[in-house]
Amino acid sequence: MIRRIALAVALPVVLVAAWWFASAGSTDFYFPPLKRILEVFPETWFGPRMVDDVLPSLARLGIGYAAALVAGIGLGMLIGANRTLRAVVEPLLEFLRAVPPPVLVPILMLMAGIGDLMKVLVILSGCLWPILLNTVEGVRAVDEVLKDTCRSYKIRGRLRLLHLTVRSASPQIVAGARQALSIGIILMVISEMFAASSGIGFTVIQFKDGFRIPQMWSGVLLLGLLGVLLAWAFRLVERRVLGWYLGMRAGIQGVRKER
Amino acid sequence: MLTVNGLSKTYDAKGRHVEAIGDVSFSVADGEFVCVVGPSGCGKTTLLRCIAGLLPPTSGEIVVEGKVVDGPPDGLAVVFQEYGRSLFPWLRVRDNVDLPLRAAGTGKAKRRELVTGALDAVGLSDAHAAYPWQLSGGMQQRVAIARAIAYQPRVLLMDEPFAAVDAQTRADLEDLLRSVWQRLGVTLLFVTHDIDESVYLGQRVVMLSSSPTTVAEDLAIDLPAERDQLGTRADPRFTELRGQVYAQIQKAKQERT
Amino acid sequence: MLTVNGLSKTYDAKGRHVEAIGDVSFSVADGEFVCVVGPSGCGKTTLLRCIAGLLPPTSGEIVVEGKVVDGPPDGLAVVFQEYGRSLFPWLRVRDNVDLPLRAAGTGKAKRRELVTGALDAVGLSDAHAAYPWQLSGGMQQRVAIARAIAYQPRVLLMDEPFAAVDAQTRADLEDLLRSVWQRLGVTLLFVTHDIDESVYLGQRVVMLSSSPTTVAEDLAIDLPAERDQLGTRADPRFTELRGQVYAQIQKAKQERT
Amino acid sequence: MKVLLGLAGLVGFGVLLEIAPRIGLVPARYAPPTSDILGTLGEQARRGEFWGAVGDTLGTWLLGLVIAVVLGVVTGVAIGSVPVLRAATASTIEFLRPIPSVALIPLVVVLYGSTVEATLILVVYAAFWQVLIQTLAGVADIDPVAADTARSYHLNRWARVRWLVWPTALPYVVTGIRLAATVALILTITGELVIGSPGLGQEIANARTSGAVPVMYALIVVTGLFGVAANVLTRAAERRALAWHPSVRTEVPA
Amino acid sequence: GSGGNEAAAPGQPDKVTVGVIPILDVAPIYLGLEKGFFDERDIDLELAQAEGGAAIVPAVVSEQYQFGFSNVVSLLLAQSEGLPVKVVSNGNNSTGVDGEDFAGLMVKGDSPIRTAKDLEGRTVAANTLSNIVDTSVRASVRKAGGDPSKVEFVALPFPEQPAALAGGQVDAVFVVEPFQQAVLAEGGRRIASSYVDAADDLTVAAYFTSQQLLSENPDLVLRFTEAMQESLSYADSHPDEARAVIGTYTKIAPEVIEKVTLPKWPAEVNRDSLQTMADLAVEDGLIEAAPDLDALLP
Ligand SMILES: Nc1ncnc2c1ncn2[C@@H]1O[C@H](COP(=O)(O)OP(=O)(O)OP(=O)(O)O)[C@@H](O)[C@H]1O
Ligand SMILES: Nc1ncnc2c1ncn2[C@@H]1O[C@H](COP(=O)(O)OP(=O)(O)OP(=O)(O)O)[C@@H](O)[C@H]1O
Ligand SMILES: [Mg+2]
Ligand SMILES: [Mg+2]
Repeated sequence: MIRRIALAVALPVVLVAAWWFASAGSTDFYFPPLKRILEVFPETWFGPRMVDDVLPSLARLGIGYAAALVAGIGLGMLIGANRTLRAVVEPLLEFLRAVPPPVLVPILMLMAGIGDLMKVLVILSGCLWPILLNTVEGVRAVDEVLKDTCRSYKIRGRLRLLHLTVRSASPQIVAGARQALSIGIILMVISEMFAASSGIGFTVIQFKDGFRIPQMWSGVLLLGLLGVLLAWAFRLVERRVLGWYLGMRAGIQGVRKER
Repeated sequence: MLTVNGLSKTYDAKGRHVEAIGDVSFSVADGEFVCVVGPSGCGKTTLLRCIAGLLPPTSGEIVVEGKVVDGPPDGLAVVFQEYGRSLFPWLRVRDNVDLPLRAAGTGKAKRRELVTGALDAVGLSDAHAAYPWQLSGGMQQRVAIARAIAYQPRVLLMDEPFAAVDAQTRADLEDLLRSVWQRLGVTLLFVTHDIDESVYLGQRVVMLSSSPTTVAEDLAIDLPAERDQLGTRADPRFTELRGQVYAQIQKAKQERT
Repeated sequence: MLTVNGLSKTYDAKGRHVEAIGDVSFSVADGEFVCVVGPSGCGKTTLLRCIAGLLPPTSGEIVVEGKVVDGPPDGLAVVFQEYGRSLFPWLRVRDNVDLPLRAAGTGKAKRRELVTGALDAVGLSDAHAAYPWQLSGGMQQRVAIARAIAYQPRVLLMDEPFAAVDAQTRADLEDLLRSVWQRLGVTLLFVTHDIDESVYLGQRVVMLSSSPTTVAEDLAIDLPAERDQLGTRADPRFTELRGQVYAQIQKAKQERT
Repeated sequence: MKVLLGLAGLVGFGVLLEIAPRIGLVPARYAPPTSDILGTLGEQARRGEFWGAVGDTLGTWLLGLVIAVVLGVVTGVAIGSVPVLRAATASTIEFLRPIPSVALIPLVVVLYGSTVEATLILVVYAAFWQVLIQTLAGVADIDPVAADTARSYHLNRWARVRWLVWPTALPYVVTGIRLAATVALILTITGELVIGSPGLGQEIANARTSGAVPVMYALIVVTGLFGVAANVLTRAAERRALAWHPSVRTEVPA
Repeated sequence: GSGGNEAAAPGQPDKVTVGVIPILDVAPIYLGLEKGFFDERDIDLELAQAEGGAAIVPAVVSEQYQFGFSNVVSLLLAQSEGLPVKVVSNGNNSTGVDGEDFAGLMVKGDSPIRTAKDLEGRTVAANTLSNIVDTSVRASVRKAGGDPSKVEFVALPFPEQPAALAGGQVDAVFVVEPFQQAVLAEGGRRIASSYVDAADDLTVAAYFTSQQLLSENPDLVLRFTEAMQESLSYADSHPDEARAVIGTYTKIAPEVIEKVTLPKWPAEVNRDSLQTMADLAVEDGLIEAAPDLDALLP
């Protein structure tokens, strides 16, 4: 346990130390000393910005991410299980996927206005793809013997979906959901670059445009910490959802761990 | 009634063209217990998968309970040779057995009874909360058998279902299977590579040639309906039949080589 | 020399605590052929995985060729019970057999000779270009056996390697295995659930109790070194030994229940 | 067959976008109908600068993608197959991943100016994580029995990577590449757009600040087509590389 | 650096990169390039387009570019945060004519909003917040007798503003050309010319360089300034040529270019207007202390 914690913090500590010392005497305007960034961090984020910027951003992220999960898994199941449908929609999806968010946002704005809905849609539009793609691939790769088992025992419809398709694809779906998490944070920022007056991303961009570089860096730091925090929460959920899988696969890791 | 009519099956994957089943016809009466034996790779699994409606035949047809098979027929259960892969790794043992019953809409109390009963019968009552991958090979195979039994099918196809269990357990399972068969009146098609087992278990033994497979011999087993491991196997008629099956297989083999 | 010393192994997964191996000690001399039998789920696979250095024992130690096992020992090959999963689905049959040899740095010509020889020996010469998932269960198992034989190990562990093949093929493989053993002088530990097979094949039969496992009996098989399927099995001494093993297993079983 | 179905999907979408502005569902001024966009695209295709921009974008995109894929796969396999490394890097990876490339723009500009290198850094940074995470998931998916087989037959580290880890991870990596391909494309365009390195993105930015809506959409259509092309290529590669995989071997041939 | 700041070999022109935004305002530098005003002064000019100041300022400060184009409030902000920037030439000014500027505060044709005062409690789109646009709009509100703190601003890039206004997502927009024409074409109505309201003949944007370049190569800076001044004067006095050159570096439709209102391009920075702007910036809390205009301006 102690070893695990030590392992988990060792590299970050080394990196932070390296950053600290490398930047200590920095006079470069765009690379301020870490000390300075940490100084401005609390005053920047722990004041009213917590409620005005951080929380609304997180709420939008949560809604957008949840919507992406539902849509990605749902569509992925459909597309993955149906060859014809897959052939029809795949090029279209690839087309849409390649549209960069900065040019997608104006289009979304036409449909959804400039409020929270638009931002949620932007987050959704980015998080969707890794989940969708991974779900499709996961569904395609369902073990044939299991499929046959379901067919011959007449396990169909909802039961088949829940107990075969979703579960069997879940390692891959989780991999996609993990990808989507950090993409969601990134899109949270991008969505707030357009048509915003609050939010973490908005604030970071404001700092950048206002040449308040240490504050901007503190925002980048915040986003990174947010990523770590969410990834950690994600792992807790993963451990529940994929308990069987991690147990089954532990064979390899387990041996080394016990040594 | 289960009829296999002029069945042939050719696998035609890139780089591998295999005529697995040449021309096979036979039929199984309702409630009959038929064993199928044949050399490794002769197409027994392929045959079973065709009957189960999981694999379309290249030609010929299969009729189960009056309907031409073009998908898994109702009331049919399969115990797959790849027992390990046929269990859901994310479901505990009891849920694996339970799932087909849920799909069939069986009531909760009834389901619990059937699941517990089946797991008891195969000697796994204390492993019901384990995941399949926490079990030994033989235990996994017994879970697959329990699932088929709990399902109470009208037609049961079993593909080398006792391959991974020890002699003693195997004997117990053989007797279990015969009693289930007698109790439920299920039509049973049982693939095995154990000649003694085929003679001990069934009312008929269908022997297949090696591929492209045909029916080499269809032998009626005229042993009394009441069988027991020691008595029946000591019966001279058993030894005789056993010898016949063995000789037939040897013959089929010699014709090939 | 292979020594198992006070081995015990407990699985302690969440929700399932299994004392698989209680206390097992025995040893196998260099070049000896020992069969292990025991009821389903008694811990045979666990034992083999411990010996192969794939699973750390809970207590006790295993010594292979003078070295305490803490990882797969050199010159040791395993045929896994889960033959299907132990073959790489992305490699053709011949490449599956070839891979360990490549890893060992064997020369190209030599490798080709060994691979072709091993595949011929198990009767799969015409399936060498197929992928494992294009093969029947018995064929897959034979690929796994061919891989182990081609590897020419000094110690060979086999976990129910003939479970999926028909009687005739099984007999052929048994003889093949004995001839390989005699030719290479390999130390062989062979898990089986077929009592006849254990007596026919080995120089000793180690019988395990059901779990928590101990060695119930360690029986020397004093049949002549030259064995053949018809003659040896007809030998009265064979029947006698077979009876002893059977009785022992029955006894172990009765003690439990 | 498959190609026709896919085309049908694209055409259907195009028709939808043709009708929507025509019946006034969306304002045609800001969302011009498909025919206008395609017409404008035709005009653009006759300009030399357009093809220059296409070439610039393609170059940056592919170079960035290749770098990201190589880096991602190598790091992923290395980290994934050594549990200690995996544990040691987990938190750092999670920290770095969500840092938006857009927040890094001033920094790369300071370092490289409005050059292709600056855009390239952004592209590689963003696409790298996609490949890395997928590779890590793939490496974790190794079948324990197969892993034991490899261990007991003394496959050395390299042989294990080549014959066990890599084939297992490959389906995940392919998905990673497909994800990375579009992310790289997106960042190429975005980088060009915001930083102003030459390419389609810069053209889009120019069209946008000029209020030339059809031109902007015409250029976006080009980006989308790049995405489709990337997918066709990766799918073809996948069919070759994953012929043994259940997802491919059960697929009806095209 | 790309080598422009090193003294060029004799007879060799200095390679100079200038970061610009592809909008009307920079027409003089394109025109000057065309007319050879930079060549004459041994400057081999290259114009790099960026979407906004985000990329230009850091590139100039790190001497990737030698010069850049930016609005003056951004430069005031940069300077007050300690960024070593120095204005070297005027960029462009408002026309100074109310109702006929190149930028305007606009509402929908059927909007009840009549004057800037009516914006109290309403939402106004600005391309960036805490910058020149919102500061100017607040000046308009003040001038109309309203309370600028009651106006809500939302950040929205210029290109998206006409659609947002038409869709009713914002109550007013502040747009520059050519989007002003777009709004007018949709029946929009101008309620104020905020740049005009903010200060007389407001210098909206300027060309700047870094302090380093200024001290290392004052001669180059001088030559650039001269060339710029000549370009500005030329453009100011030849609006038709200016319009023509706009068509070469933007994608604005020709018929729109005909209609747009051009900014003024005086050669000198209007220092008083900047002082006013700086005061407003302090008043609105954009910067804390009054900036040192002497240090920023030439
Ligand atoms: N998916 C497949 N693709 C190509 N060939 C296949 C496939 N499945 C089976 N075969 C081939 O068909 C033949 C018969 O296989 P099958 O599995 O039916 O044999 P079997 O009688 O069940 O053998 P065993 O007793 O070894 O299980 C074999 O030669 C096998 O290689
Ligand atoms: N990964 C695991 N996690 C938990 N328990 C396990 C695991 N693997 C095996 N066991 C348990 O250990 C016991 C012994 O299993 P093992 O596979 O060694 O039996 P076996 O003798 O090989 O049986 P069989 O003849 O059926 O293959 C069983 O009760 C099984 O449930
Ligand atoms: Mg089979
Ligand atoms: Mg076992």
